[in-house]
Amino acid sequence: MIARHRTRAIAGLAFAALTAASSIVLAQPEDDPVAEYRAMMGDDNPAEFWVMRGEALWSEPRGPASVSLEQCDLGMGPGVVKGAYAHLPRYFADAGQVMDLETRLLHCMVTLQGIPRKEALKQRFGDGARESDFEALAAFVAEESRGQVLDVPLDNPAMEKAYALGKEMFFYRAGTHDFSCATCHGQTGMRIRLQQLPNISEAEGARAAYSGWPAYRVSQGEVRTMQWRLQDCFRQQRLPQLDFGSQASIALTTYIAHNANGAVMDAPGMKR
Amino acid sequence: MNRAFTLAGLIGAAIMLPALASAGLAGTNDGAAAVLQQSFTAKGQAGMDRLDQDDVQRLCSRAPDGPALSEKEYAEIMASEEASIRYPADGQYLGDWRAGEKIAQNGKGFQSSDDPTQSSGGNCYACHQLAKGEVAYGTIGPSLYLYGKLRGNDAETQRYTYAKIYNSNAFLPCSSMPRFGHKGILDEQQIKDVVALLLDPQSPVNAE
Amino acid sequence: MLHRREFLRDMGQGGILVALLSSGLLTIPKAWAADRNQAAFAAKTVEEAFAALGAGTPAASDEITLEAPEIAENGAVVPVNVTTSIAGADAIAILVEKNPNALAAVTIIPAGTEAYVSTRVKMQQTSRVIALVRAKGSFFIASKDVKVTLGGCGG
Amino acid sequence: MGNPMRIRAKLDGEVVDAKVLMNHAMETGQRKDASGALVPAHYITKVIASCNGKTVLEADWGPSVSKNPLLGFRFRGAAAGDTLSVTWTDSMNDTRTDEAVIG
Repeated sequence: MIARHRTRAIAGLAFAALTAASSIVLAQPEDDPVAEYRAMMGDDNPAEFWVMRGEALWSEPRGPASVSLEQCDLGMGPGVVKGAYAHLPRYFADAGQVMDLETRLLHCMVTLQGIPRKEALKQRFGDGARESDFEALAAFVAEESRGQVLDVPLDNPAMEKAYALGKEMFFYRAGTHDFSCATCHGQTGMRIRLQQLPNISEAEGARAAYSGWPAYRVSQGEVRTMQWRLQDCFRQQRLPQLDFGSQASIALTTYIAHNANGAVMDAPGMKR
Repeated sequence: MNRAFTLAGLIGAAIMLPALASAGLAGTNDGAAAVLQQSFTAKGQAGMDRLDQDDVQRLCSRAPDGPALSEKEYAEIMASEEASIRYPADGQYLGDWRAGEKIAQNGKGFQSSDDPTQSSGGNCYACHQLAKGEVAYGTIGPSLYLYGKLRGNDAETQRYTYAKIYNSNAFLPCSSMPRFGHKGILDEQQIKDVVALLLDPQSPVNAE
Repeated sequence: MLHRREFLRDMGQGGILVALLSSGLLTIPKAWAADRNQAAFAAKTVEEAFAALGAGTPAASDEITLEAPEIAENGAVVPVNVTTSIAGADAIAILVEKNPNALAAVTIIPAGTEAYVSTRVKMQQTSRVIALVRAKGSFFIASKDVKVTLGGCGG
Repeated sequence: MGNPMRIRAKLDGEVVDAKVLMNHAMETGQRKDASGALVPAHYITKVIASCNGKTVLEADWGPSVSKNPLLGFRFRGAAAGDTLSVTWTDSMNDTRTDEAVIG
């Protein structure tokens, strides 16, 4: 049975190679119809405004404790921001869990500045009328790792577990439409409407997808973080709302980041 | 029809090929399911029950480097999904291609942010090329441009097309395409309208 | 005086303002934002906007280069660059035919500044984008169709 | 007071290549917020750039200019080290001026 299945898969492979080759020839002129648009957008990225605000927020005494985030340990020692984002998510012994950038920022707001968790989470996403500290701080911290090589090793059991869980979630199909993350992001060279879809299950696609986040979303006029990106993906998957900083969100980010290892960080980027 | 099915099957097999260079997981989704329950909150029309998997979803959630579907599982999915298809009682498959085009363009419906009183779309253009005039089409699914012109508009093709939209997994287990009829995303009339978009000689899909 | 009235009627009297500013006769008045050509910005159609700008029926010119993408991935931000080699060009307007108000921007080009402007505009839907150039009191246009596409799996 | 702009001005031969990125919502007055309420119009109506006491560019804008607007222009008659000053005024009579040294 299994052998027969394999044979069919191999026949499928040969056929796939043929169709892929011919579809490339056909698709060439329209390979990336929006390339001209993206080229014209250039590097004038309004995310700079979030970076500036984040930098100011980082050193401003805030919260009931009236202290800044300058003693926040992003994994490279208290107060070290340079390069820190290129090594997140990681396991933090002081919290006993794997954390991504946003959950670590939240942790520092709560433990250092004494801001109640619920209070801090109120403005997890900005909406024009109300700015988000997370989005500004994440933009600033990410900017400080621009040009660095992403290195997120699975160097302890917690990271291994997070990665395995993230991977399972990536392929988890559910909801009215049977979608998983892999439905859109598990194949190479596909697009939805005109948007190229990076294949996040392998290195090249994961690097392309991950290295530019957080990003200024042109459609929203806001800088969005990976936490937002994941939440919005699940909304489009027709699933309930992914909680900010939830175990699932960190696990998925760990899966994507580890797959993207070796990426040259280029965040905050600019996306559709 | 047979040939069309084989083609779809082969493309589907190709889609599921890419492998991951990391350790495989056990084939169970129990770990993920528990974490999911703790990591999500019901919102709008998207309740927590949306996280529960049916048999097909469970079987189709394996990573590409995990165990492949066995012949038996493959056949079981096809049989159960084929049995789910409710063909129109009036025996008519062709609706209004103009309404079908609107359904093909509309990607709304069933999201936590969507108004549940509005009728939902099929969002066909997200994954397929259809009418030539719409350049913003996706490539996750095969091009359906000239679908009716190439296949003809006989009763068997109409019935197959209706069934494929109703439940893609009856023909290709673990297809990326939603099971529009089976999951209640589109109603009978909407599926007929999309069939017309694909097969009606007047439809822009069949205009060169 | 006729000259001055023409300017007032046309593109927001920038030329006069620049002349007075550079001669040191005038500092920027507090209410100068009110000097903009309100009628032109309120115009619903391209024709109405042209009329309000005193442009009448401008002639197409291949001495205007209008750079805009053929397909915009998002209508919220569409890059538009306009440059012209028409001698004496002193104002460039950008219009989006199908926006609720067609006129998006008017740029006054003082002497010493190149007849070039680069900006980003919103487009509500697929539309013709028009660059209008004023040179020595005459008006010329170039245009380009920009397709605004839908996106995503939930659109 | 508004938020600071980012101004880049670079001398290329005799021409200064200027790019100004402004931090502004550019609300059209037609957008609805999450609760369905209309967000009032709020957009930059006027931009003036000057260098060495001379206006080098003046622009009138409507709400069709994008959020966080970009304005690029080129002018002559300035040297490296001169200051380019940019002022915007918006439909709620807020105004903001920023400067950058030409590099």
